[in-house]
Amino acid sequence: MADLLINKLIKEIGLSSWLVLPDWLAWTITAVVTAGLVLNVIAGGALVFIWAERKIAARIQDRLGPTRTGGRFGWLQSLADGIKLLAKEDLMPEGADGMLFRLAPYVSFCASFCAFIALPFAFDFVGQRLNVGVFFVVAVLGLEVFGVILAGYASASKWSLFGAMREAAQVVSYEVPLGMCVVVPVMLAGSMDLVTIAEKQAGWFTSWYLFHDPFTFVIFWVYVTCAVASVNRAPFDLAEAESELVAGFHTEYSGLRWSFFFMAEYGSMFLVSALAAVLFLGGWNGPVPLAALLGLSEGTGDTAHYLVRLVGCGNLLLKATLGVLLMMWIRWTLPRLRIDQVMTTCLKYCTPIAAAMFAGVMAWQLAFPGGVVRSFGRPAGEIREGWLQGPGGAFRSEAVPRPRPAAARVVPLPGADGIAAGMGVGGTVGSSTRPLPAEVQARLEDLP
Amino acid sequence: MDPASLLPMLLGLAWLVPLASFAAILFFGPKMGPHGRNAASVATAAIVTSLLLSLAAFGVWLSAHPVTAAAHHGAAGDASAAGAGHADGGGRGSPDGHGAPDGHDGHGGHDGHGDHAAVPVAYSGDWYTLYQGGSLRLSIGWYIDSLTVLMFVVVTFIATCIHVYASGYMHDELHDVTDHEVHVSAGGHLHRPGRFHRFFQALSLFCFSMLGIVIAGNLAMVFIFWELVGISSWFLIGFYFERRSASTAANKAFIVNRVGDFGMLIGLMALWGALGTLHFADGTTVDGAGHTVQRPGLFSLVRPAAGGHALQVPDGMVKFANAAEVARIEAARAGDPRAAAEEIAGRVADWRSAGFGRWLLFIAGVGIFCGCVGKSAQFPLFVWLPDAMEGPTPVSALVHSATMVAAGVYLVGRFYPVLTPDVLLVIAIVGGITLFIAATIALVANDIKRVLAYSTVSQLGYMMLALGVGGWSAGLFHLVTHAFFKSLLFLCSGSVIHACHTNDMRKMGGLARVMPWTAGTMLVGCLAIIGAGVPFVLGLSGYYSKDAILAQALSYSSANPAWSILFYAVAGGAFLTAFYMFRLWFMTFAGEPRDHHIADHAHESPGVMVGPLVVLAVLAVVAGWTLPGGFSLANLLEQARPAGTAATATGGFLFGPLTVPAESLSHEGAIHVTATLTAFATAAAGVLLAAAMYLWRLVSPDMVASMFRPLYTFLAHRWYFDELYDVLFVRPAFAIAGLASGTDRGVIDRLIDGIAWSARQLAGIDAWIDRNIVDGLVNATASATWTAGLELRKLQTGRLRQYVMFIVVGTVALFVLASMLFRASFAG
Amino acid sequence: MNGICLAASHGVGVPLLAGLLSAPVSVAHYLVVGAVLFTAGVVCMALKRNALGVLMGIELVLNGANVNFVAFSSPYLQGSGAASLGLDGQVIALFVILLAAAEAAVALAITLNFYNNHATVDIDRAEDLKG
Amino acid sequence: MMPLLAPPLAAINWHSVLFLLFAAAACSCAVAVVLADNVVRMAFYLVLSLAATAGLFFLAGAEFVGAMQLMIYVGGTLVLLVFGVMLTAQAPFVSIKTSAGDRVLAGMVGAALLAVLLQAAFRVESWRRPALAAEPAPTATPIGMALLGVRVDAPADGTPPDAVRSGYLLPFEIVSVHLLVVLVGAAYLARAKRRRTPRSIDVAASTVVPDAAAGAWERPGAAGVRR
Repeated sequence: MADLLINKLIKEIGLSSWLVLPDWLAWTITAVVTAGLVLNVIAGGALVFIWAERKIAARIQDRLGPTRTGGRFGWLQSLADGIKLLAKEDLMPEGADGMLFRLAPYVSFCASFCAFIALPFAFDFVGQRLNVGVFFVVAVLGLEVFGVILAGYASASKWSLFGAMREAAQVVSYEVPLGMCVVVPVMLAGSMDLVTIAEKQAGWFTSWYLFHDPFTFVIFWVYVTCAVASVNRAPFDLAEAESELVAGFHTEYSGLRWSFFFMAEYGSMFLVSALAAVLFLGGWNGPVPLAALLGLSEGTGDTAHYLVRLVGCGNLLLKATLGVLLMMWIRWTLPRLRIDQVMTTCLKYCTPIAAAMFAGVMAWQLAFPGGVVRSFGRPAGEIREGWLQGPGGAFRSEAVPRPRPAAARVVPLPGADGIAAGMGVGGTVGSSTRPLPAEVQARLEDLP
Repeated sequence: MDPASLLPMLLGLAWLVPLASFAAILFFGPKMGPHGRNAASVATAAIVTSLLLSLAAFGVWLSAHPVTAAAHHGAAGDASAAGAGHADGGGRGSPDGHGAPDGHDGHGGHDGHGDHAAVPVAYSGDWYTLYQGGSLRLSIGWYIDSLTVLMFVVVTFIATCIHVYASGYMHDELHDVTDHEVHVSAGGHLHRPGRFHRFFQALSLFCFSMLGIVIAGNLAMVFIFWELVGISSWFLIGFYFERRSASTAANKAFIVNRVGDFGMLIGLMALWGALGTLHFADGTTVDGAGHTVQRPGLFSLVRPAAGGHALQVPDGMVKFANAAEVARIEAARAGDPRAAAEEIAGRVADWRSAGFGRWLLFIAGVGIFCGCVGKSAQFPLFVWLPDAMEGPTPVSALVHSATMVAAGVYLVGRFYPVLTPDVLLVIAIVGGITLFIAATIALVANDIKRVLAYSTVSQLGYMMLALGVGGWSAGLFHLVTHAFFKSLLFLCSGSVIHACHTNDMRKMGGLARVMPWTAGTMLVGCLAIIGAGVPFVLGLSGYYSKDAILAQALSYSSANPAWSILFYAVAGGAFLTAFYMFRLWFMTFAGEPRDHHIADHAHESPGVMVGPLVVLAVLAVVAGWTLPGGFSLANLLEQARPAGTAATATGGFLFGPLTVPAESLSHEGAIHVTATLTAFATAAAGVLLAAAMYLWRLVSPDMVASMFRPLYTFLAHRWYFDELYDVLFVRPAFAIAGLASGTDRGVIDRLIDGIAWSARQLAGIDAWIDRNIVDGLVNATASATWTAGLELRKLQTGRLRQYVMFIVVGTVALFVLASMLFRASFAG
Repeated sequence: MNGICLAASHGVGVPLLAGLLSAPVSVAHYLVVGAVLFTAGVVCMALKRNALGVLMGIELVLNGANVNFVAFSSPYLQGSGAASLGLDGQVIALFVILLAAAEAAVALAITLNFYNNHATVDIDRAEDLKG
Repeated sequence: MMPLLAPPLAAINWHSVLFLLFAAAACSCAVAVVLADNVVRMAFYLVLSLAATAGLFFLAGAEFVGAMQLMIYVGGTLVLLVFGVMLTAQAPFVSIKTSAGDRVLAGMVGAALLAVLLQAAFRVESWRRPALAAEPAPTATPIGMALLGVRVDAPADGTPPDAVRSGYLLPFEIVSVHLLVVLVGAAYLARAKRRRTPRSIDVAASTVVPDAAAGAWERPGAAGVRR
């Protein structure tokens, strides 16, 4: 969304006409703005979700939950809690490893925050479009556990240490099936670029990878399980098992650091849900291709397409929120597993099932190139081509050939190369992914 | 019934059965019953089988070629005409065993008897070819005529008798034997296990070898079995090899035979080198091109049918003798060899008349005869025969009567066609000398077996002389008859020795009443050997054969006055034979026993020994008779008379012109009468003298001996032949051997010892160097390595961090070094 | 040009920083980083008595090597010049990473065994086989 | 109109800046790993260093390698960290001190090595010449194809156009099998033994004293002399 803002600021608002910004400054501003937006998504999301969780837990437990703060529904409860946390004294147990104790929450938070960099909210609404986006997200999400372990170790308490150990074991082992589940959409889309993957599911909801074939349907639920476990939510919340280890790894924490842990947790919840939405539920594409029906589509330069993108963004947020709510539902419904049950679930069930589904999807691809439903009215070879090819080729295998969003209309900024290189962004403003070189493209097309 | 295929089969089987028994006893002898008792029955069964087979072959022959008395004179009548008339029959006369046209035997049997005389009916062929290369063809084959068949019957019959006899005689060998003639160094006598089976094993081998000689179809095969006879005789004579005398005798017999065989080898080489074949009869071979080629045999080469079977030097020998001229012609006509061959063929006749090649033929004949001289103990190689008495008596009987000594005479008879008059004269002279010397020695011998041995030698001389003077059938006839009565005599002597346990006649006497059967049969044998008979009426077997010899000798000496000495030798031999034979009989059986101890313990031999005596005695009586149908052994032999020998032959280039009268002439009235009367007179005189000296004691032998002391001693020492050979050959041989061994021991061994000693010294030095310097170095290296390792070990502290240090430091050092070198190379 | 006026207007330290900030990155920069990482890893291996510390040193060393590989393969830093490894550098770096993970697994297992047998992770105690 | 900012800052190159940031993080954290005594801190610094290196990879245009680095290396180091914590959470091994001499020695050697490497890094002139002209191509797809054995990336300059460039299918398979084997082997090595593990005292007692052993052994040289 950075270049989007740049376009807004510089071209349409005409910022450059009266304000001479050095391009590096312009890029800095956009970066900061983007970061702020993502940060707001996390923080605001956390607030909303904490409140929602309280209400949902209360309802499931046949209680009322917060009712008074902020009038009805106690919808300001979270804010109040936040203020309370800010005001709380920051305690550090004696014998703790000070530096690690302080750093641990930021590590966790940074991990889940960094993961948002590559998460697309809509076609161009992405902090940094990486052509290894999925990979990046999963890897960075895995980093979150560092904070947990450091916290558990640093706070010199055996409850914390036990919690941290459990968390480490759990996350490390659940990364395997998670990775397998994630690989399936990657394989279907032929790209690790999240934007591309989502774009491949454009059209009616039947083109979502969830409904691509029975295997993907099964593996989606495997993914849900693994996601719940990897963000150690109940019933996999062994790291903070209230009834066993007082509060798990953050027993000794209080105040702002403690809230950082919570923001990180809710952030990663949202992240895995959004990832599920992008990978399996068509991303920002609604169940009905309204925009296409209305003749609008991303890349058509006029103002309308910002609306389209906003709607898409709404789609994604809705889907992600639904996922988070599902997690809450699960949490307050299922009892907590024992650690050995957790491991059994991972190693004896999730992993084999994921592997089998992976093979099944592969076989399905070979059997029905391009899928059963989505391959209506288009030659299979074309789909196979797109399935084989990298992100560059992905567009060409769309039913409606869409123009490359290289903004020929956008005026390249002087000296933008360095900045683009620095941000890892393409050389021309407006294109948020770098195309494959021509000869690579040609060689790809030569492939059988 | 086809003789051409039947005879080889029968005789071949008869020949091979003893081999089978030999092999059987050789491998399983010790397991044949206790101490191999059954070996005797095996060997006997084998020889009986071959006897039966031979008799069957005999019958086959007779049925195919009936014997008639007319053959003799019919042959005499038109010898040359028949020869000319049946020139082509010559080719058919010796049919090849393989490709023989069946009609031929019918032809041989049917059209006139002259055919027999001119060209003998003979079957020949090869069973198996050992080797064929160039012109040489070594094969196991057969040459069968009436002589072969007759010899088979005689040999197998006598061998059978001797087997039966020996199975009783050798029973001592059935258990452990204590040889009283052998003193072991530990004191006492040799005590050894019995060798019963081994005896019969050697006996079977002996029979096999002898029959092989008889059936042999070519000289090579003859030579092979010749040597086999030699080796088996060596086994038998040296049967008691623990006895020094026995082993010496065996070696003597073998070595002396080798001397003769050397001459035989020369003859073989001459024949093969010049004629390229050793086969007696013609035959066919399949050459490389695949078509059969007619190969003339020796006989038809020497006496070609074209020449009426007259003896002539074969072309091969002529060319061989005139090799230089042949080579010149071939060189001149190098262009086309055919023309050269034609020219040579054209000139062969001239060369032959010029005398080329006759020496070669003479040498061939004399060479073959040398072998015969060795085998049948002719002068000067007769010395082995008396010593061969060391073997068991059955062996002596076999050796002296039927087999070994017979082999020589048989070979001369078989080889007769190739012998020129000169060779025949040589044979006659040698035979005469032999018979005279042997007879004289027999006069004074006191060992009963020695007397018989020397009589054998002189009888062999008779045969040789007979063959030499042209009496082909006479000689061979005497061979057959002699085989009977001489084996009879030996077995009788064996029985006597068995009874008296001594060989010395001076200890015997008066045994006639103790052992009448032996005495009677031996008397028959003596009468037979002296040729006793009623002149012109009837006689024992010896009468006929000896008369034939006398007659032929007489006709020969009348034909060549220069050599009438031969006749006198024969007559004197007859006288001496009569004398010493009856001297033997009187000393042994007549008169008073000189040694009562012996006489009392003497007893008649068991039936198994007497039986053969009686049978042989009967045969010795009747062997010479002619049946009313005209059948007689002599006439049977006539069927095998070699082509062209029926007629009077002339020739001779060495001893002047010689005439070999036809044998038929000896039956002319005058010669016949003279010979018969002479024989009777001399025999009677000999018998009377012997009776006077040893029966009636009119004259004391000792007085005679003392009267002719030098002569007596000379004779008693057997003409000092052994001494002579001792001086001539043995001592020089020993001297040379001693010299050689002295050189070996004194010089060569010393030299070798010196070398060895110096080598040892060097080795010692080397060992010292090795032990002290090389090993020292090696050990020093090892210990240095060890200590270095021990030191370096400390470097390995087991501290990972230090290892990392080493690595880093090494890397940095390498970098620096490399960069410095880099600069250096840039600078350079 | 900017660098020059920077040097003209300010002191000595500033141009260095400014030059660093403004000068485009080259392979040498990466090589320097790789060298530092490598050296740090080697020193770590040489210094740590804790087996885990040694393992971390190894990781650092491999990482430094990877930096060099990537640098040489990067089309940024030196076009796709003849000296560039192209894609191969990245692939090799990938394999290095994979094998490093494997090596870490085995090494940790060994360390655990060592701990079971010696009740310590001090590799200076791991000298049973020393010469 | 006056430009808002002074010219010098206008020359700032973001690429260089980010590079400096990541490089500084990587190097300083690496040095921190060396200097730290606490195992857990070492692991922490190591994680930071590796992550920073991953950032460097991203800057170099090798996103895939960077992501790999993050996932595998950091994951592996995570396990490392877990072990460190497990083994050293309880008292004595939290920090095993190294002697000052060792530190000095290691420092010197490290300095020498660093010097060598640095002068090697700066020796080649062309390495110091940046070439930012090239449009960086995404490398995930070519790498994937290369691992599948097909090379679709642009050949480096100087390679003949018809040169056959080998893919990495076989190494890929080998590495996979290798990883499997390592997994099994690690599980085997680290499995819980049934027998009671000997205490350190027993180990010390059972250790062979090399010198005594050396005395016990027979010197071949002596043997040779005796023969």
